[in-house]
Amino acid sequence: MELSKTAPTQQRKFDLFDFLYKYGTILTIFILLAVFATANPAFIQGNNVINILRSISIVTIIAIGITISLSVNGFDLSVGSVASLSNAIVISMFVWFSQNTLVAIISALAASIIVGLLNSFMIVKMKIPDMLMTLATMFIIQGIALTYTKGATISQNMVMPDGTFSAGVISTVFTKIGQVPWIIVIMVIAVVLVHIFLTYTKHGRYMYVIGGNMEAAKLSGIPVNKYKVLAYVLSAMFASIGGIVLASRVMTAEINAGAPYLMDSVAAAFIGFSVLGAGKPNAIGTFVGAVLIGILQNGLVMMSVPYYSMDIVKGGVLAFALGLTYYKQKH
Amino acid sequence: MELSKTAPTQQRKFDLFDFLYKYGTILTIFILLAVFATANPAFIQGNNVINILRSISIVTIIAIGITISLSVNGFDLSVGSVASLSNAIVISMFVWFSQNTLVAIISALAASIIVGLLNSFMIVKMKIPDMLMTLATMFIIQGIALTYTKGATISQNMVMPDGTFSAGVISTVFTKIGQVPWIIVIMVIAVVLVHIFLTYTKHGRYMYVIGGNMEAAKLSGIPVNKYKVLAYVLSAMFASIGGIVLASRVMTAEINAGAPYLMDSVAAAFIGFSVLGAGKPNAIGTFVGAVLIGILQNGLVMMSVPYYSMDIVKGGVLAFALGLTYYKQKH
Amino acid sequence: MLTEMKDISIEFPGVKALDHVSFSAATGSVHALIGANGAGKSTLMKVLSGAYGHYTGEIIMDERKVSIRSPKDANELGIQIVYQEVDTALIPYLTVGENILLKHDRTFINWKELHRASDQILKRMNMRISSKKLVKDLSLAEKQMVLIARAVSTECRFLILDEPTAPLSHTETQELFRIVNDLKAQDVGVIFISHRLPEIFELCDEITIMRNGRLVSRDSLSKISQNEVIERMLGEKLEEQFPKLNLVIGDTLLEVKGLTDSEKIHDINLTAKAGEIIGIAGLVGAGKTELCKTLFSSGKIKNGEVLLHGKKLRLRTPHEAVKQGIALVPEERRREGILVEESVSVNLSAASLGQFTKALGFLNGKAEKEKAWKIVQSLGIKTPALETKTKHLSGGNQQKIAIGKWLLTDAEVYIFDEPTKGVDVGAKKDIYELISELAKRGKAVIYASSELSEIIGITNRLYVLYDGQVVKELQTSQTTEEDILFYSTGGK
Amino acid sequence: SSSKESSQTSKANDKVSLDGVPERFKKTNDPVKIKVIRKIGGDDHTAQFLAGAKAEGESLGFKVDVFTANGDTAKFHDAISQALEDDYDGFIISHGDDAATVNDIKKIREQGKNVVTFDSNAELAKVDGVTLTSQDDEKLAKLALDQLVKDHNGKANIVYLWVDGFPPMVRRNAVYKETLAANPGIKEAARFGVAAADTSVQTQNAVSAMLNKYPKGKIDAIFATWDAFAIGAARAIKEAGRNEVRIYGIDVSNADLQTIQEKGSSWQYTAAVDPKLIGAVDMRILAKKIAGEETPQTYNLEASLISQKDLQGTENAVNMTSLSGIVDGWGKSDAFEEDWMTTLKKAYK
Ligand SMILES: Nc1ncnc2c1ncn2[C@@H]1O[C@H](COP(=O)(O)OP(=O)(O)OP(=O)(O)O)[C@@H](O)[C@H]1O
Ligand SMILES: Nc1ncnc2c1ncn2[C@@H]1O[C@H](COP(=O)(O)OP(=O)(O)OP(=O)(O)O)[C@@H](O)[C@H]1O
Ligand SMILES: [Mg+2]
Ligand SMILES: [Mg+2]
Repeated sequence: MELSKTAPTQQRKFDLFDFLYKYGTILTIFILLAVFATANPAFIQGNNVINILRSISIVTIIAIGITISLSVNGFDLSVGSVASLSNAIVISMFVWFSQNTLVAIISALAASIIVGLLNSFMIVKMKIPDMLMTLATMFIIQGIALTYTKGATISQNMVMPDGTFSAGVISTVFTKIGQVPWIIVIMVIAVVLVHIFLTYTKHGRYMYVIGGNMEAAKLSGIPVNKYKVLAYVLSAMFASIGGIVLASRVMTAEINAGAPYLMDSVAAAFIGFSVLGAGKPNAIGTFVGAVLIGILQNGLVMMSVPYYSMDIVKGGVLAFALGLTYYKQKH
Repeated sequence: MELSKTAPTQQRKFDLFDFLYKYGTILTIFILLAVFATANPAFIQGNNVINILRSISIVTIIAIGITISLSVNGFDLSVGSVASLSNAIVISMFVWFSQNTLVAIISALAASIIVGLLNSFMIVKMKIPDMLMTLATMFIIQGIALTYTKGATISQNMVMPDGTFSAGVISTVFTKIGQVPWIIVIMVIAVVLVHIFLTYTKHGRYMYVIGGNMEAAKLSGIPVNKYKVLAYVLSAMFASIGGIVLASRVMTAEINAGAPYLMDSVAAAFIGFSVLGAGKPNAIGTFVGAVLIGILQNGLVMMSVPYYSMDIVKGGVLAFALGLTYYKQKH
Repeated sequence: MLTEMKDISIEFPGVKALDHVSFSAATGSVHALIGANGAGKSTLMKVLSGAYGHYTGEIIMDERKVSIRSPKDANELGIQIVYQEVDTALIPYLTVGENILLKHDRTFINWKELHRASDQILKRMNMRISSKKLVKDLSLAEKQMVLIARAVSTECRFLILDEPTAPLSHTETQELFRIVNDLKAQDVGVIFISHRLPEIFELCDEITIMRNGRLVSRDSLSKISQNEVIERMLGEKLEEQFPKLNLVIGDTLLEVKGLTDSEKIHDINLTAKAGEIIGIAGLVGAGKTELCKTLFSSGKIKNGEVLLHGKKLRLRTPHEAVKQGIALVPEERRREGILVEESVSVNLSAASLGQFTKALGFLNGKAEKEKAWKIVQSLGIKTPALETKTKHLSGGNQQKIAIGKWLLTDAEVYIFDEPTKGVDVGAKKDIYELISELAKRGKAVIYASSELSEIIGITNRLYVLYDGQVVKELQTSQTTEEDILFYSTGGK
Repeated sequence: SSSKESSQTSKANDKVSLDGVPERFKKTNDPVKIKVIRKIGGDDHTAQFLAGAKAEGESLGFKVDVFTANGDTAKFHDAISQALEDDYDGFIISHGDDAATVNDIKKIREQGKNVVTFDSNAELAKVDGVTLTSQDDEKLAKLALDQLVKDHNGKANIVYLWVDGFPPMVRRNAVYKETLAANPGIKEAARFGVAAADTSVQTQNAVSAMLNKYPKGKIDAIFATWDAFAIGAARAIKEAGRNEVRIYGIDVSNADLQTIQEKGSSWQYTAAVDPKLIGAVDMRILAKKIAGEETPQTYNLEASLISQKDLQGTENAVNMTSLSGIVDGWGKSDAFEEDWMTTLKKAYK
């Protein structure tokens, strides 16, 4: 019998909604560029482009970490507080303990690894749902960062509890990190590395498998727990790098300095889902998401939109991009 | 087949982990009560109990709204900004427009219904993932609230932009809402009503069914979209009630006054999942979650824990309760 | 080489799923494992493949005691499994290629190579799916084939196939048998679970029968007859499978005119009378499911109309369809039919909650439980309690729940899309009887199935679908399986 | 014409002669453009400060753009970098207390643009041509604390509401420590303080708990270093009916005035500088800089003590504007008000 006619494969004709799903965000970016550049040609000049890239660097780095945790279908709410903690540790290493750059950076990263391990231990071994656990960790780390600095801002030459002045200085090598071009270079490296990691390595694939169907991953013999630990540790480490870059940029450690990055980073990572039709968390998409937010922010300031109305436009453009992307899309 | 006439109920022998899953949070509350009361007997005196209940009222009301959105497997991030907006509208109705209590409250609720409809329209019709959409709405509403108040605090007798003074006064009836006993009564009513709604009515059941498997719910003939709209509208309305109670309690409209309630409310609703072994969002659990947070906050102040370490304890206790609840629990 | 499982026992809350079961299978042969729904077949195989670690008893391979407590252990011993619930084993947002070659590659992925390799595997299986397609866009049959492709792509000594043919049509089933025979020739041991007895006799060498979590017997298939198998697995004789047809046909209830949707089906015309069971036959991908869903209005109607009692129906959402008296038992039960996290009674009442509602929308829990229990009994759903979550039930029992919930509603037209998939012979009979009971009560039934024997056995009249179009209407009593097959493959 | 916030520079009135006005301000077709960037936000002080600066600038015919980074330091620096690309004539930078602000402001100066800062990093004194303004935090703290000591005859158990991490708070704390050292009879019973978006409500809840811990007679007064603390404490005391506890605060807003004036309110005194005035004076200093006139390197705005008695003495509800009728010198300062500014204001009326 010649019965082997299975379903005919679907014809691919141009599909507007499919196109929008893939390119909706990028289209929005171009629309914004056009609008802002018309209003003020300085907007797309080199200097301002660098401004925009610099302004999204920290958000992007932290969002890249969130992307990794999202890839295993996790969600790390503690990134903001980890960034605060790292910021505090780095600056205190210089200012309080007169350490060198390497020690300062390693201390901050080490702390973040501990946080990542704590998170993943509780999530993997104690089976606590990730959002809940990282919410708890967020409070804990925020508290630790605050306690560590005694709720004060750390800066060079500050008054110590015993009344003396701190003697340490922030090394000039370290200050470079937060300046152009390095701040941009670090961001680009983070995006590219994580893109390669998630797309072209076994480990990245396993993470997506775990994120897509943990049961299936487990039943296929993928060491699910190991990868979850890895994801949370990496997520914390990127948050820490974000905090270190922030420290270098502002040269002080203010309380809860990392907290505002949570929302923007989450937004960037979420917007990234749909970029190029990936349909899953991905590094390039996250970067595009951050660019969208950065352009908006910069453009609105440039257009002198009142500060209190900025959020309306920001949310409106976000909704527009989302609408473009998801309208008519089946799930 | 040897099937009996009546439905057998499952055999239950005592299982420690099962017990902890159900009562872990409540156990934590009792441990905390014991610790705080030992440290300072005033902790469990009537006055302080009222203090605690008063302090959790707004969080609970907003968290109840989140619980409803969670029940259809949605997630409403815009509740904080809706509370801010309602706060601003209510106070401005009195102060700027000399309206009466009824008009003020209805205006605030009406605005929240519009937000809920907007959210659900975009989620249901445009198919935008809920977290993303409500993130966008969060920014938009925050911006609208800020623009509405021009970034200033609204209070009686304030200076208007044209240099005159506002003449309206906040009615004394309205001020009652934020005072004991009413503030507590409103919270209890909200909890009880939503508990009954979710547990004992068809509509609540449908919401849980939709939350469990939307596709199957749709194919069972449940009007999925209608219930999703309802869920987001209710969620916004409870946020609005929270904002109104806040307005009455503080008698001014500070900018972004509602924003901080998001995190605590989410935490309360999440903790509530496990209370009494529900395993899903539920009103009583949310209330218990809020009580846990409230007791902690109050007890720590009473124990004179430095404010900057409070978050550590708060997060630690949260982690402890979660650990008790989920440890050894299979999913 | 021999794999032996000795005295395996396992318990879940409220059920002793396996009770001292012994089982053995050899390489180079195909071993059938059979038993009624909930007998413990899947559980036993999950033990062998390492999915459950908390069993008692021992497993011996090659005369050496081995420890299988995790999927990794089983993989290392060369044991592969294709699970019954396909959705639990696939990653929807990854491509077919990634899903097939899930576990074997070096640290860096060569995408070209990956898709080339998986395309090759698919080609060897005569499958025409692109390796780059996302799994979430596949039909159930295609998903099943992807899983089989994944299993055969690995070097294995034992391959467990847990009801692989349930979603497959005749063609694909034959393809699968070819693959199984190839594997057998390569000295792989295949363990094959199915509720379709004829295929077991066609394919297998040996058979193990289970009942209620216990071993019943182990035989060579040449020494046992179909009837004996059924008797042993059910513990009783099975009479005639198909019930008597209802011959009291009433007026036309449902009329479909020129129905066309945006994707698959064109210009469908059909009618169904009260008391009549209408068959929809066709190959996989012919559009049976699309047609059923479009009638239930969860597809998008582009053209044409559907009339009930001569009145045009407004079909935009399933909610409207249900309100107007149409019920659908969907094909993909886990995704569409049941609420895995909810209890048996919540599932059973989900489509008819209005009946159990008092003033102000309050639920009447007692009435709900009573009705649900009645369904559990009449369908013989094997569950420890009404409160048990459906995800803990065996596959066949889940299917019964997907059907059972519609029996509580008062629809006029019932649409069944492959309702007996994964259901044991005994329960199949129950389902056929239920369906014929519906017909006797004057309902119109539409029955879509790719199993021709079912269509022949239960319907009064049938339509053959080919590539989304009705190519032939036949009176069941005047046709044969060969005829249907002829039209299904495009014969004119 | 972008939006309403970027000011529509009103046309200069031709009838007013611009004689004596510095050259830069005579170019009425090319108005002076000022950017005001403030790091902290979300409070009334910010709103009033920005409004004050904007109103003063516009009255001089400037185009004033304002921005607040809402506490996000990196965003604050982004805004400064971005503004440098634009053709602003001068900047008012508020609350740039981190080290990186020094670099930013050096860059602004390198471009030859003028800067006035408010409550910012003290290191800025080393940058040439910058004027550092601040509220006189020492004076503010001293006014409130001296009154507290005086009212209680040097003997009181007090609650201290303070949060670390902000330069003004650090300065206020220093005065507090000195006061405690100088008055051994003043004892701190408890302290609390968070800086969040809901500071006042959190303080309210915390003070409620404290009032329970310390029953009547155990505490006499509360020293609140920020009005968000004071207003929260005042509400808590009202709720608990414990108005024997007296509040001494710093800073004022319209809502604060209302609370202080309320009958039986426990908020006795608050020391404050008019935030609107700070914005206005900063703008004037900047205008002088653009005019090329001499400006001081630092300037402290005068603080006043507002007492409940004075407020309750009037019939009408008092607000930030009408406060001038009650507290001498409130909201008014002719500091740096030059004749040519008066001319400009007339011209742009
Ligand atoms: N995880 C679990 N939790 C609780 N009970 C379970 C679980 N898995 C299986 N069971 C129970 O064990 C029994 C055997 O189930 P199993 O899935 O092995 O049946 P089966 O023979 O494969 O049936 P079918 O032909 O329907 O697939 C059933 O009663 C089922 O309810
Ligand atoms: N979820 C889906 N997404 C995309 N295409 C689908 C989906 N489900 C089915 N299809 C495609 O639609 C076509 C018709 O499938 P349909 O399921 O209606 O056929 P069927 O006759 O019911 O076959 P089956 O025997 O598999 O149920 C097939 O080509 C199939 O590949
Ligand atoms: Mg099975
Ligand atoms: Mg089908």
